[in-house]
Amino acid sequence: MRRYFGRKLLIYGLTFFVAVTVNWMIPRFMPGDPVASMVARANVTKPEAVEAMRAYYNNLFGLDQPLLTQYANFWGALLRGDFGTSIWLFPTPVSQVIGGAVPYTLALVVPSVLLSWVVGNQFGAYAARRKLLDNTVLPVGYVLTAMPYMWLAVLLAWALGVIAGLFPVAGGYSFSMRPNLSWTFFLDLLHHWTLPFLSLFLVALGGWAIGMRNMIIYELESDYSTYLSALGAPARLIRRYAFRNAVLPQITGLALQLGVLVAGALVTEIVFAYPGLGSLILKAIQNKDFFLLQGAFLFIVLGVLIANFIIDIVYVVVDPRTRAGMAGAQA
Amino acid sequence: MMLRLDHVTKVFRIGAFGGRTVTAVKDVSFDVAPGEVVSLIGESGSGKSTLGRLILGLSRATGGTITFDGRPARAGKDYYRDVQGIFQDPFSSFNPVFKADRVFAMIKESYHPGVPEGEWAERVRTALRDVRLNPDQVLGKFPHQLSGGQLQRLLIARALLLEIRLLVADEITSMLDASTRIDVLNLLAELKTRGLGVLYITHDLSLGNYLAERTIVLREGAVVEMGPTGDVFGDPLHPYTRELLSAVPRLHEDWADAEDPGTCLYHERGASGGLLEAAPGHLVACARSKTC
Amino acid sequence: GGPSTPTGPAPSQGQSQGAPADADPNQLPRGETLYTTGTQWGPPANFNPIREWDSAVGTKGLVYESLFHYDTTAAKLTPWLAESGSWTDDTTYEIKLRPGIKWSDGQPFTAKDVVFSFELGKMETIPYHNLWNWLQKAEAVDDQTARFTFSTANYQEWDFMLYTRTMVPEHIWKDRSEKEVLDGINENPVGTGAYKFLSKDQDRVTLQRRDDWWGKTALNMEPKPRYIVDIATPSNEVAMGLLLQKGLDLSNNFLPGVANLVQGNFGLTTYYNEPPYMLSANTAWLVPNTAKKPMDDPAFRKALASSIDVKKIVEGVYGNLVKAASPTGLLPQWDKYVDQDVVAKSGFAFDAAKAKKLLADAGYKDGDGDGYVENKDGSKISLSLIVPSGWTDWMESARSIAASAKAAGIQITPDFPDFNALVEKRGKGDFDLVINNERQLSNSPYTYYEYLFQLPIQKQQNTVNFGRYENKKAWDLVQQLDQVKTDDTAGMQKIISQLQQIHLDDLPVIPLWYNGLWAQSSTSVWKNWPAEAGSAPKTPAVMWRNWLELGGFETLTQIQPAAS
Amino acid sequence: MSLQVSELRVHYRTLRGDVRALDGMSFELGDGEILGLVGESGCGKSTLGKSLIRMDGRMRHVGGRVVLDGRELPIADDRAMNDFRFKEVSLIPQYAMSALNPTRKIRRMVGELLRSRGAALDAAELERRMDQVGLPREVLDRYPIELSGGMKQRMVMVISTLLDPSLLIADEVTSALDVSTQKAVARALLGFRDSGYVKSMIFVTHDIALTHHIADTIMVMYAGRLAEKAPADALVKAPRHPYTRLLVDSLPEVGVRYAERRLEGIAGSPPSLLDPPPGCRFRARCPLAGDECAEEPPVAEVAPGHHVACWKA
Amino acid sequence: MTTIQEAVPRERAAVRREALYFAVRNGKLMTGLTIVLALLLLGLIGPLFVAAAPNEYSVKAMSPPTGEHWFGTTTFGQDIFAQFVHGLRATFAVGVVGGGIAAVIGMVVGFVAGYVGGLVDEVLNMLTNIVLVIPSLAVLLIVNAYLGIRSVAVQGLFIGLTQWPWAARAIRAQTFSLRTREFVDLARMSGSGTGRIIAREIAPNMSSYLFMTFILLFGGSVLIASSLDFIGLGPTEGVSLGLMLQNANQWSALQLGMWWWFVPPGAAITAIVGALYVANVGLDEVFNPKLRET
Ligand SMILES: Nc1ncnc2c1ncn2[C@@H]1O[C@H](COP(=O)(O)OP(=O)(O)OP(=O)(O)O)[C@@H](O)[C@H]1O
Ligand SMILES: Nc1ncnc2c1ncn2[C@@H]1O[C@H](COP(=O)(O)OP(=O)(O)OP(=O)(O)O)[C@@H](O)[C@H]1O
Ligand SMILES: [Mg+2]
Ligand SMILES: [Mg+2]
Ligand code: NI
Repeated sequence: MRRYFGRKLLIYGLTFFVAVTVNWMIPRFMPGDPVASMVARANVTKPEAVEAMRAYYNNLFGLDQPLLTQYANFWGALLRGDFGTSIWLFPTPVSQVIGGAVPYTLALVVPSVLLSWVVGNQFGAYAARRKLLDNTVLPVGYVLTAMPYMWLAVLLAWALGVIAGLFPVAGGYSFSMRPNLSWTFFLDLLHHWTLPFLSLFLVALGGWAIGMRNMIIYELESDYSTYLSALGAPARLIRRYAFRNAVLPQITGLALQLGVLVAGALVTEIVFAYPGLGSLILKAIQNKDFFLLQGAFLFIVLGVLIANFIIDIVYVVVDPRTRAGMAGAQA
Repeated sequence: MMLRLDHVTKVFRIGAFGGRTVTAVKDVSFDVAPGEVVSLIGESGSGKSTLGRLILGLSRATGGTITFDGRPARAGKDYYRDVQGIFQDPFSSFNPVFKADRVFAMIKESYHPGVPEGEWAERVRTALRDVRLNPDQVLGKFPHQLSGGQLQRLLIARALLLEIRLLVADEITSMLDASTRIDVLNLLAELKTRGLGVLYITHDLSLGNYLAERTIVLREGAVVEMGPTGDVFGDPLHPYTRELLSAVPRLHEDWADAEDPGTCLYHERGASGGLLEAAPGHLVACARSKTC
Repeated sequence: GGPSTPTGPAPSQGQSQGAPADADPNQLPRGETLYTTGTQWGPPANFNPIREWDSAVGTKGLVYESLFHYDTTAAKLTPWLAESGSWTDDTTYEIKLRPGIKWSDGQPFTAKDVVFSFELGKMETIPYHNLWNWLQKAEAVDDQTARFTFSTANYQEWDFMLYTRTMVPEHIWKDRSEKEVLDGINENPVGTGAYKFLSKDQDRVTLQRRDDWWGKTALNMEPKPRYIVDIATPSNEVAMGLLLQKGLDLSNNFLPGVANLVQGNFGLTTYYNEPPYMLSANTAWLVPNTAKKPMDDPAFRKALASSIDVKKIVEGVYGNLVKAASPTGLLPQWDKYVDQDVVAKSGFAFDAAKAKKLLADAGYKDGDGDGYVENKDGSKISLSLIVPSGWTDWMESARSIAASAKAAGIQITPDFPDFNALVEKRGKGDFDLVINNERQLSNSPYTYYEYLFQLPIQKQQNTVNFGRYENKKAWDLVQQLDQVKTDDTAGMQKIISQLQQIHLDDLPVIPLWYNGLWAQSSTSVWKNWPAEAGSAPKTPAVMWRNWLELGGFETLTQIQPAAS
Repeated sequence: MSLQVSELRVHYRTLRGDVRALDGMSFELGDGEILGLVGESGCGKSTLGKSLIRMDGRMRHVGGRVVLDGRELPIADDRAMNDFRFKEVSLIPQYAMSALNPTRKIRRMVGELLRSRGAALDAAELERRMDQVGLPREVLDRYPIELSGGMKQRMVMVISTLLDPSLLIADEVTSALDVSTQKAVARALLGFRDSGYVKSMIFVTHDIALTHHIADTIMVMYAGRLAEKAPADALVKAPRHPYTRLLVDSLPEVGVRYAERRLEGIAGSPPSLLDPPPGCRFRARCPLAGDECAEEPPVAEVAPGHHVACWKA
Repeated sequence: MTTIQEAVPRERAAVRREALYFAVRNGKLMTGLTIVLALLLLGLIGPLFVAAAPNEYSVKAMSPPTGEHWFGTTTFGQDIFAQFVHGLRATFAVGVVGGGIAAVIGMVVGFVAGYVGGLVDEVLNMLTNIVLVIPSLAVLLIVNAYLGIRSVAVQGLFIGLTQWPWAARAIRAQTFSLRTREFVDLARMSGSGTGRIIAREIAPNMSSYLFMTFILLFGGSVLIASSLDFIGLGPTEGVSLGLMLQNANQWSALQLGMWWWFVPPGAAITAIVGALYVANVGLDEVFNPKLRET
């Protein structure tokens, strides 16, 4: 057990290391100069002032030091939770910019991931039960997963937002609100959250449903199911077992899909102007705010890694097979 | 001696980064002469297949040496010209997506690239007839279209095409019907008369007994008893051998329970760790090797 | 929910004023709130008025104020914090402040604050640092009087300074380091303005009216919205969606196709109710790199200018939301400075045939029959026109330019590097053609000509004269223009006329169209938006940075709740 | 008579037509009797076993009846069969290694299974039976994956017989085990019969020697039909059907050596069940075959309890 | 294992024929394939028949679908049908390039790790895991942002470079189980080297599996590409369905009631990817006898 987690931690550690290194490398080895764009945006005319500013920013971002020192500093800063300073939102520290956006993204991603997982699995298990459902409901699942996130999002925003006027199309809460602890505010948050959530939820739902359906079909064909039905166990029990056993691989699937779902969330946020990381990243890209981009990237990586680790733990807790596998494991 | 194993040990590393080890074969030494059938007997997991694979060069020994004609046995074209193996499951020995006779084409490609097609085809047919197969019935078919016995014999024919001198037969009859099984056994026995050495791996004692000059009993990777087949079966010295023998269902006898080994028979005679020659050529290990 | 940092004093202060609808301080009353968007694209970054280019909406103009405003219609400075200002001699300017103005923390606003604010420019990295190249001394004569002594009196530029520089409180700023002044967030801004920040969040800032604002009595003005919420929409289409949902009152975004909505019954108004719908805000220029062949040849540049079918861009790309630029490129607001004679004589217009002829006359011929002309020495001409990737309207425009140039025989390939790369290339002069519109409407065409002709050419041209056009005479004229008194219209006209002649003869940059002062307003909650027709205000309706002094603030004082 | 099977025909539907895996099987099984079922691979042994308890999707009941303890088994009716499963007929499947839900501890699984069949779990009884097959009690609190093959095999055995079924079908339960475990499992089966946990048993295998040890009667099948059925000793010592004879002759025994006595196999292979030839199905391989074998031989009782389907018997 | 034997037909090439038999009768496979092929065909031959260049302005801007402009025109008067057929091409290209590259890397890594095992496997496995947990869109965002992708091919390349891990994982697992099959040892004893065994013994055995992997990677690439296009990190030249979506969105097509601009590209992406997924399930049923019945 300890070995298993040790190994996992090693992999996650390495992943993080690689991610950070790549992240550090890209802006330094790619064409384009972040400082140049920064200077260009300040309306400075006189060449001396330009040079002064350039030197100032170079120093600020540590770009005037030897590469290795920069790399070491980068890690040092990172460990202090310092992601640098945003260029676009200068002089706000990147960590603060991201910190403001993260709650929104989490509020969007976590429920949609978990709910779509739960509902999708139920849905898939249900579809696997009956031929009729399988052939009618499941195609809907396929269509849903195949939809580009933003396409569905825009359609929803247009249909339910602009045309039907049921939901707001932008913002994290009403622009007339100030955050406070009240039902009105909470409902308002929910109201704004609904559409982005729905578009994420629907697309992910289809994927889980399909996955579950296939898993369940395999499980229902498996030996223990056959044995149980030979002993006359009711279909209810067999399905319950099949469902439980099919859900387990879906947990791993959850870990694998996390990155994709986060990506979907980013795109969806952009469509709904939801003030999360997605909107931030889009702007960071458009404004060449590499520090913000890096910070957001690291944050996402870290988030996904942590989520993965949690899933790993959950998985070990719920599936006895992994525990045995850990002891005996073939390479 | 054609094949010689000297204190062969195989340790598998398992688990993450090889954290734990399993000793599958422990200090095994024996040899196989041309024209001799040696049977290797033991319960599941006793290391029989591992030994077979070591001899075939499909995995590397952790300790000890395996030599063939005095040269170290190492996987490679030359080695496989002399030594071939056949495995337990004839169905998985053939790639299901290709026709079964591709196994012949593969050896032609590697070992007889110069032979003209016509001549090669003739050689194949001869080899098939040698293993008592009708070439027309088996050539050009997919593995699933052939019976287990047919497939098993195709593999033997394949080995014959190489004019091999040692065959490692790993449980080659366990998937076969009683009647087909005996056909294959008979074929092996015939080949032996042509000077082929055979290492016959099985857990079915009656089969080993039917075929082999010498028998080696393995347990947990180590040799427990070995000697001429008649001696080992007729006068099993080691309690484990006796237990095995007693567990074999026999048509005309009832199961008898093996008696408790009681005290160690050979400990005082110095068999601790090694093997003791109880009778000429009949070696036996200490009965409680772990505690002795 | 998202974090929110209320800034400024507690909201209870508003309550004490006895204003209505205070039942729920967390819910802004719709009828008293103005929702705007189009300036801020992300979370508010700072409240630092020195950072005029990225501070939160309203930092400058609503919270911090300048000495004067500039009235674009009347083309004159309007006294604001200053009661008056005048040149006491050729190199001395004296400002009288209005009495009784207080900072929002209750401290009086005095001439010492004015002097302090200008002296901040002595720091090297402050954007108006170069003011001190010709300003010698700033001093507070008394509490209400500030005196400026110049080594060279650049009247035009000084007027510009007067309405663009914000006044900051010395008592709060005096201990700030250079880094803090330039890069500080200025978390709790203390200004003289009519609004204070109430809260901020990822996608918005909320401003609340100060009911003790000095202007109420001194100017007899009061901005109507009690609250202003500026929404950071990440993209234009979101703004359009909000506008259609009537959740937004004023959108300062470029909303393609908005003409349809104005015509249709959506409750949207724009300044004009027919093309171009918007006032003009700046000129989009095609900048040829005059350091490169064949763009170094004025004849070629003129042929290029004639080859571009701007009308097609105006109609096709912008759906008539913009106006084609005059050959001088001067904004319509500066019409009086255009010397029509010069334009008539030397102006250009789209004429493919003429472009061909000009090319032929200048010796550019299509020798190899590929449909494109070659250089005089026979080498191929293949120009790339760069615009930033993602700027869709410009990308479309660039394609259109390439197409019409092709008809005249000039080979242009549109290229869309990312903005950063483009800035770098543009600065280094590593380009053939680029589109640019960085100069806004101002008090004087001087700022335009400075942009066109500034010398000397540096290794990096970061903000002006990207085409690296060298004409000493022109630059001398620009400097002369700077030193003409701003009320001397004739004097200005005389110099500008000469500059126009040079511009049209040489065409160092080719004006294309006037970008709109994008302002789409919804009449569902607020009415009396600026419009050309009737008695409606004529001020610009924008929240853009630096535009509140140009009439944006005045607009706020003139709109009316639709309910009344 | 606890089980009577008459003229049972069960086919597999396939693309090329029906595979006649059971083509008119008739036999009887007495109370307390263990019937060893042997025969070449593919002759229909498993099909018979499955027919008696649960047919899979491709199987089709074409004809014949099955009567257990005087009641007819509705073998074609999956729902109606449910009343009999586990309680009257039970099964130890060939795949016992994977027959247990891998994610449930065994105690819990057994409890849930029993409850779903309306029975309560008698823990004492369960433990008693486990003792009988030599399974330690803590096995109940383990996951299946933590058991060895033989343990799983025995655990399934205990589970399958918990409701004391009248008929137990054990399909190749020992094939995958090594000799010592094989012996233990086979003995446990005998013990179950002797303790009365099951009344009668069909023990499917292809190992005649093993069958001989535990079965009272041995039935030999050939190509979907009964070839011979006789008391175990009689069948081994005095087989009447030529196929049985050849089969028994081809068994190597400890002590039989090639050098001394060469055993012979049976030439040829069984006919395809897709379209089996008329008449005796062993005809093509039979050394004794004559003209009359073109007719299908009836099952004749040549001695008490000894049934043979051969003209030459 | 042996039981199936008898039932399986005894003719030559029966496996393939049987697969084909089930394939043509599998509604899912056929529907999926028909949709994909129809769109592919449209993308392939459409551009030959559409006179208008995709980005050319025509006279009639913002026109709803008419006989002249089947899918209507954009704000600038570009013919949407012309964009659509060209866009299909680009989208298929991204799918093929991205899916292809990912499949190739996935196969190489999966095969080598699964076959060679040991330390090589450990290292490759770790690499796979690392790439797997790094959210690929985030990487693509960063890389694209810095690179400024110019072409469909480069876009496909980068998508391919980040998409492979799960394929590698799946293939590794499959290889792992195939490696222990005895025909692999037999091939070794016939003198085949590692590369040859992988290429000629293992890969053919999982051809259907590899094909299905490719299908899934293809679909994934198309979706990722459309997301990138939408964010504005797509190819800067030419048209793709994702770019059409981005443009339609940026120019507020839906708000202005121009559904004909926004709907077709998204619907086509959904159709392509969805049809591929459906076909994939169909394929699964064809190749996996267990799933065929009931
Ligand atoms: N590749 C491997 N990795 C790790 N352990 C292995 C490997 N191969 C075999 N072993 C272990 O080595 C021991 C001997 O296995 P081997 O297959 O040689 O037994 P066997 O005698 O052939 O058994 P059987 O009769 O079941 O075939 C077993 O404990 C097995 O788990
Ligand atoms: N699902 C199936 N579909 C089609 N034919 C089948 C199926 N299962 C079995 N058969 C065929 O039915 C016949 C009888 O099969 P069965 O499994 O009963 O044989 P068996 O005697 O149990 O063989 P074995 O000893 O190999 O288990 C065989 O010819 C087999 O090919
Ligand atoms: Mg083995
Ligand atoms: Mg069977
Ligand atoms: Ni001893």
